[in-house]
Amino acid sequence: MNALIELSWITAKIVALIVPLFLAVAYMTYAERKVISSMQLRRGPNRVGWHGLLQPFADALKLLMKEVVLPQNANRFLFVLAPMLSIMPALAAWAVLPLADGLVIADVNAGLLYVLAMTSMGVYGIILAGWASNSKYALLGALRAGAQVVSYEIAMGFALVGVLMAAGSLNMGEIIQAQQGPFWNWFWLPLLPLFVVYWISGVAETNRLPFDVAEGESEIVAGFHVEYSGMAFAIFFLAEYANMILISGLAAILFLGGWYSPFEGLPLLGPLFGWVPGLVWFLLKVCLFLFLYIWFRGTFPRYRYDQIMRLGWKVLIPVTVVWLIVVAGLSLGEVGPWFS
Amino acid sequence: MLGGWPLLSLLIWLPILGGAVVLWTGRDNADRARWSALAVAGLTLILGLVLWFGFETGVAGMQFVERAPWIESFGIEYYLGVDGISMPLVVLTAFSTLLVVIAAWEVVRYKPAQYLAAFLIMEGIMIGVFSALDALLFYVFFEAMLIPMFLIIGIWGGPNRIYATLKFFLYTFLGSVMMLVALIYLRGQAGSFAIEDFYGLGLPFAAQVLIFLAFLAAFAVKVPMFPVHTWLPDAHVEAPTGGSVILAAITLKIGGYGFLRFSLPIAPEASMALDWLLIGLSLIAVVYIGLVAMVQEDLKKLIAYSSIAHMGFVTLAFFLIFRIVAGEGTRDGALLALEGGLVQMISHGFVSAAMFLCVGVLYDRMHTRRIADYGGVANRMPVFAGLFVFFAMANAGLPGTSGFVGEFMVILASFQAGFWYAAIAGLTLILGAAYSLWMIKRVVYGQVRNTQVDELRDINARERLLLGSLVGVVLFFGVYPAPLINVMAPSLEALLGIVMPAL
Amino acid sequence: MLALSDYLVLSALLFSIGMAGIFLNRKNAIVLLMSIELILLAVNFNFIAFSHFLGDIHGQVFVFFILTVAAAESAIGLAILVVLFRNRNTINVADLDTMRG
Amino acid sequence: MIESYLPVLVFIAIAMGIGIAPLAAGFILAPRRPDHEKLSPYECGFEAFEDSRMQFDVRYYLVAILFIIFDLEIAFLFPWAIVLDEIGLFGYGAMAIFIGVLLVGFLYEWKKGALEWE
Amino acid sequence: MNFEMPQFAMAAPEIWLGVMVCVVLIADLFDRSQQSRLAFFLTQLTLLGAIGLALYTHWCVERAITFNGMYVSDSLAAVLKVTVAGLSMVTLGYSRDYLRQRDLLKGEFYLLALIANLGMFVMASASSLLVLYVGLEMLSLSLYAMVAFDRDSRIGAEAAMKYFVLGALSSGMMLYGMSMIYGASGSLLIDTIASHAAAGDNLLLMAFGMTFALVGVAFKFGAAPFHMWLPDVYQGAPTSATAFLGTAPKIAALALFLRLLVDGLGDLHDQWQAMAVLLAVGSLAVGNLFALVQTNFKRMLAYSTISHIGFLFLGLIAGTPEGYSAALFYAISYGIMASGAFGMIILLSRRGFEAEMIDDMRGLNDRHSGFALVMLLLMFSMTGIPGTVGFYAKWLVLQSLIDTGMIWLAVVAVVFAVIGAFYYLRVLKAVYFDRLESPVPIEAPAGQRVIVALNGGAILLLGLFPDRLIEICRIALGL
Repeated sequence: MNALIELSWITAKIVALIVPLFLAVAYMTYAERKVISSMQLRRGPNRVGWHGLLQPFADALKLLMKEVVLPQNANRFLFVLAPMLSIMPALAAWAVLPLADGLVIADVNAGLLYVLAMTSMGVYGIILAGWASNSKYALLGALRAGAQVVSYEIAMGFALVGVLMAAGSLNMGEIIQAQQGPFWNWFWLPLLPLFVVYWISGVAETNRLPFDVAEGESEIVAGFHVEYSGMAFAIFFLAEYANMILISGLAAILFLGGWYSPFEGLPLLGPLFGWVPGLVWFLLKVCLFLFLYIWFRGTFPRYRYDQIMRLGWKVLIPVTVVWLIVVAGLSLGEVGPWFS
Repeated sequence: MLGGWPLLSLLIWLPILGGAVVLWTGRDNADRARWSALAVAGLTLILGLVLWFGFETGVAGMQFVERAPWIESFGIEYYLGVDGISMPLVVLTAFSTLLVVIAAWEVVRYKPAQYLAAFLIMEGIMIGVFSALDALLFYVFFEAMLIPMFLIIGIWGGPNRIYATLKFFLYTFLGSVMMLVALIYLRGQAGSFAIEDFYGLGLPFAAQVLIFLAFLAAFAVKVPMFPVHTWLPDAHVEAPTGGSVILAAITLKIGGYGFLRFSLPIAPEASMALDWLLIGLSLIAVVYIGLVAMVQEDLKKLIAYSSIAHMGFVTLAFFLIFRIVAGEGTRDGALLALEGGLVQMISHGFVSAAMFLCVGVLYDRMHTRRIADYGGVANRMPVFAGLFVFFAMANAGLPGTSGFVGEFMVILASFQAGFWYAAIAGLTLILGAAYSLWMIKRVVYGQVRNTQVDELRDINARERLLLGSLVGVVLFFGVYPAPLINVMAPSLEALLGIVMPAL
Repeated sequence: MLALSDYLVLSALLFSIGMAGIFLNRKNAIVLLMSIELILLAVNFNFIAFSHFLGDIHGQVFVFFILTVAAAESAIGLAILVVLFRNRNTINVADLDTMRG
Repeated sequence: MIESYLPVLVFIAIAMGIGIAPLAAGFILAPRRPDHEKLSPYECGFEAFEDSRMQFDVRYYLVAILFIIFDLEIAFLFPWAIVLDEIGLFGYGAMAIFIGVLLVGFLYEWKKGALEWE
Repeated sequence: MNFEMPQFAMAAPEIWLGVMVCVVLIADLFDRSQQSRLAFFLTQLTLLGAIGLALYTHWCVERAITFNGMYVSDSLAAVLKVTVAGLSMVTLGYSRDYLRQRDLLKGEFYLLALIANLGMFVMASASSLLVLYVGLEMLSLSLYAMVAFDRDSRIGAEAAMKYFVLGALSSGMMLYGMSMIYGASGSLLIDTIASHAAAGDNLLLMAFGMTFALVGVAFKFGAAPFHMWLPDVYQGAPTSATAFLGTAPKIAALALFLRLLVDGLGDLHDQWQAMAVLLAVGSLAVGNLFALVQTNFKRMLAYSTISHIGFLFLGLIAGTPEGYSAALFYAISYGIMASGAFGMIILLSRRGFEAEMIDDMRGLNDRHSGFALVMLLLMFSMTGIPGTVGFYAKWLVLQSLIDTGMIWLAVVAVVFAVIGAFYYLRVLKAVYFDRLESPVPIEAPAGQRVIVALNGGAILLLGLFPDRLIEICRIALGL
């Protein structure tokens, strides 16, 4: 009986997290269109609802009513499984992300490891989708995307090692607590190269512009999910945006001090902003990164595939490895407020 | 005495290293190979004669002993020495090898350096077999003999040489590895590999039987005894002349030597209990193989079967001692049998070598060994015919030749075991005479039936020297065997003391 | 709570499946690679279970090494597979029978 | 310890459900009128020339292999990074050697052109 | 957490090898010449240095354990390492020309050999299941790659695939066994395992693990019935790779056996003895009987290897230090013989022609009597004829068997040795008895001729004076 109650309580918490998350995803699409359009001096969606605010729901409804095509010769089981594999990790990773001090669904010790495991799983969805659809474009896109994701995952992993060294824990909460203090206490400063690498890798991981050759419309139509339609496509779409939010959240937690106010502990500004709850700070930081995503899309031209791979292997990985050694040295020397 | 000189080591290693030198220097120059081989073989024979004359007659124990650690972890020694049993065999080896070198002079044209080197190495190894007093050292030499012989038959042999070689190799190898197992077991019991330590261990009867059988496997193949004799006719037929000479003159003797050195003294009780087996097989060899020899169409095969019969006679002598003692109960009878056997071995070494050389002489001219192809050789080769007839007589045991001495002694001794033993043993004289003389009749006498025979030329100086020297030796020991018997008697007596201590 | 034997049985099952995969599979060489991974997984399972129940950390350290080696192994396995395919245009296990005797 | 992972498990289950539910909804609500043209794979308007499970560039294998290796290095780095403070200079040296070897391998790949693309 | 600082000096050979692997790799990267000359000489130099270091650090020193009990330094390690590196030097020396003629002469070959050596070194000094495993895999992975080194060879790829799958399978089985042993003893350290085994703790589990471990080891050895991979791999791999993997890794497999089943589970000897007897007799039977019908020399050598492994196992079966030292002696002498045999194949091969059939040996005596002589020595040594080192190898094994009262096994062994003689003689028959119409003289580079001569000389010399080597093997086993 007790277990049942506990289970329902957990479920409730999860639902309480997922529902806003979905809303965020929905409005992320809206925000993206709006921001991009204003960057391009257009107006963006403005028909459905006030300033087009209901646009995401309209899109969802439309996709819901579209036929889900199962292409001939496709491996039906894998074809259906792929989108699920794609969105599941993007959501499940949130289980260990603390939104504010103590506001976390599962405060596990190996939190970062879990996150890494979950984000790594995303590639299965991509590969399976490309393989199962029995289409050249899909396969090519899947391979490209797969190779790209795994390549950048290495750089990302190295970057995370830097964070671990600084924090000395895998627990997300403790990682944030290790950054307690004003914004120069956060890890982005000592780990600046790693931070940059992490962020670039994050963008590449989510196959976003300027690294979106995998689904480059002009080259291979839509990459691995070219054969998907209706809700199946919608899930991939959701997964992509959920992943973006996840990456942004992680960036905020790992490098920008999570729920801490940038003025934490400062004599004047600290108390001034003391009333703002941690959750808000966290969300603000996430929004910052999400905006970066959109900004990138609006600004940068698409990379060529060989350039992407070169950047990942020949620039990011060496940079991270070298910086890891430096960080380890700093850590041993207990330099600054970050390593103590 | 030649106190400080490691005479036996010299006898072993001089030909082996000399063989290597011949191999090296004579690669492109056949003459150089022949002369250097002759020098090495001659020098070795001189050393052998030094050994003979330096040997103290009337002493039973080992002489010229050399003893040095070899494989220390297992107490294995480089332990050499000769007694009256082995010393004549060493000299015989040196003598035969010199004959082979001379016999090969112009005849062997394919890779003469390798041919001569193989024989020289073979010589060293065989001398090693006879003089090794450490069982493992003995085994090493015993097996190493296979290598040169394998090559000699396989490279310079006749058309069917490959079959013959493999048969020869595998028979002997199988026999000898069994012996290795026995030797290792004995070492476990005795604590060392010295052969003398194996004597008088008082092993349980079952163990003795197994050991005896293991030795039998090795030596019976070498001798060879019926029914494992079948490799010998094949090997002889296919081997080049020199190979046949060495096979008949020396390697067969190693089997007999092994019985004396190992089987009898190490497993006396088993020997006694199983003497029926050995005697039976020997009698079969004497009678059945003698009969087989008569019907041979091939000269070499005939001589090969004759060798088997003669060696059967030798083993008969060795294992008859128990019956002799049981019959008449005298030690002298047993000693006579052993002496006769050993004399027969040495005599056969000369005679069979001579026979094969004779066949070689014919073969070099006619390139056939079929008896039917010959006939009337005496007309064209009178000197050769005389010598051939002489050796055939010696083979048959004509009084005055060395062949007679041994056979007579053994038959004399076998009377003490029982009349029938003697009677059957005596058959060897009759059968020997029968096949030898019939062969002579068909080959040497009669009408010339073959145009090739018409073109034969008599033997040259080299061949005369070869066969003449053998005539000398055979006659010498036939008339005056005393030095030989005097040399071996004390050692054989000592051996008898180990085999039958109760006497 | 699960007993040690439960883990061992599961691991034995995995191990057997891996073995069966190697010996029964006649079609696809990739399956062989996967079977090998499965065997290593079974071993890892064993090590972790023992490590946990013995309270000894070394078993888990071993698992780390096995993982690494497994990665290197599959890397080489894949490389060999590529070479094989390049040469024969098939990765059918039953076709690997050029050499006999 | 283990119990704290229960929410994670539940979360994964729910996330899977979320992955499946819309699809199910799509199958139920959306019309289904398949025909041959619709089901044939997308090929710029042509009939498919060949099987789509085609051979692809071996470089993808290479990337996969390299990824496996490097990813495991990270697996080693993780625990090391956490306890770096405790294992001190020895741990630092050990990992420096480890990474040094890794860099040698990396250099090898680089020189051999394993990282080139086109 | 406190660390006991390991004594790095003790692991000097491994450290040297490890450093040199990196150096050779980088040097080869920047070596512009086509022949990988630099890599070759550096590799030989490295191995030479490793031999020196192994002797200096391990030979006749007090048995010492460091790296938290995971690394052992004793005379056995010295002997194993020196042999391994020495054999590697010889086989690499042989293979240079062969590789060049087949456009395979790349630095990677030497690099793989070096890494394999490092693995074998690690195994030789392993005192922990973990270290043993890591060393083994370093070796195995390098060997897989070496077998597949000729990328355009169809049978090479097939051989590599088979080798890989079965090799990985055997590793898996051994690991499974190791995990059981770990579970039974609660430790990965060989010494601790040994004490638990002696005390009879968890005997069932321990024996269970031991069985799997033994099977794994047998796989690595290629002992029947786990020999399936061996003939194909020997035949399919480039001969230079075959030469390498046919020699040094056998020593390593012995190291594996000695460290795992003797040092660790020596007290379970009664349990594994029966299995080892089956392996030994099976290997003798399978190896010898199948070798009889082979026409491919490499394949014949493969089956002959199996039979030799059977003999080697006989030494291990005895379960006495004498037996182990006999097995060690056997492994070393086998290594010398096998490297020579493969060296001969390499010597006789030319560009575009593999002299791998027994018929290709025909008339060798006419073509080059020196090589023929070496071949003679090799074959007689493998047969076990006295005067060559192969005899003492067999003799020592028989000695240990008979001393422990297993006479029937000794008899079985010698019977199979006689059967084995038959196929070795077939080779000699081709070499000496078959004559060619027009023998083509063999041209071999001077360096290779020297190695061949040394190889044959070693067989003869050790055949006449085996005392030193026997003594070394006995010291290594603490006798």
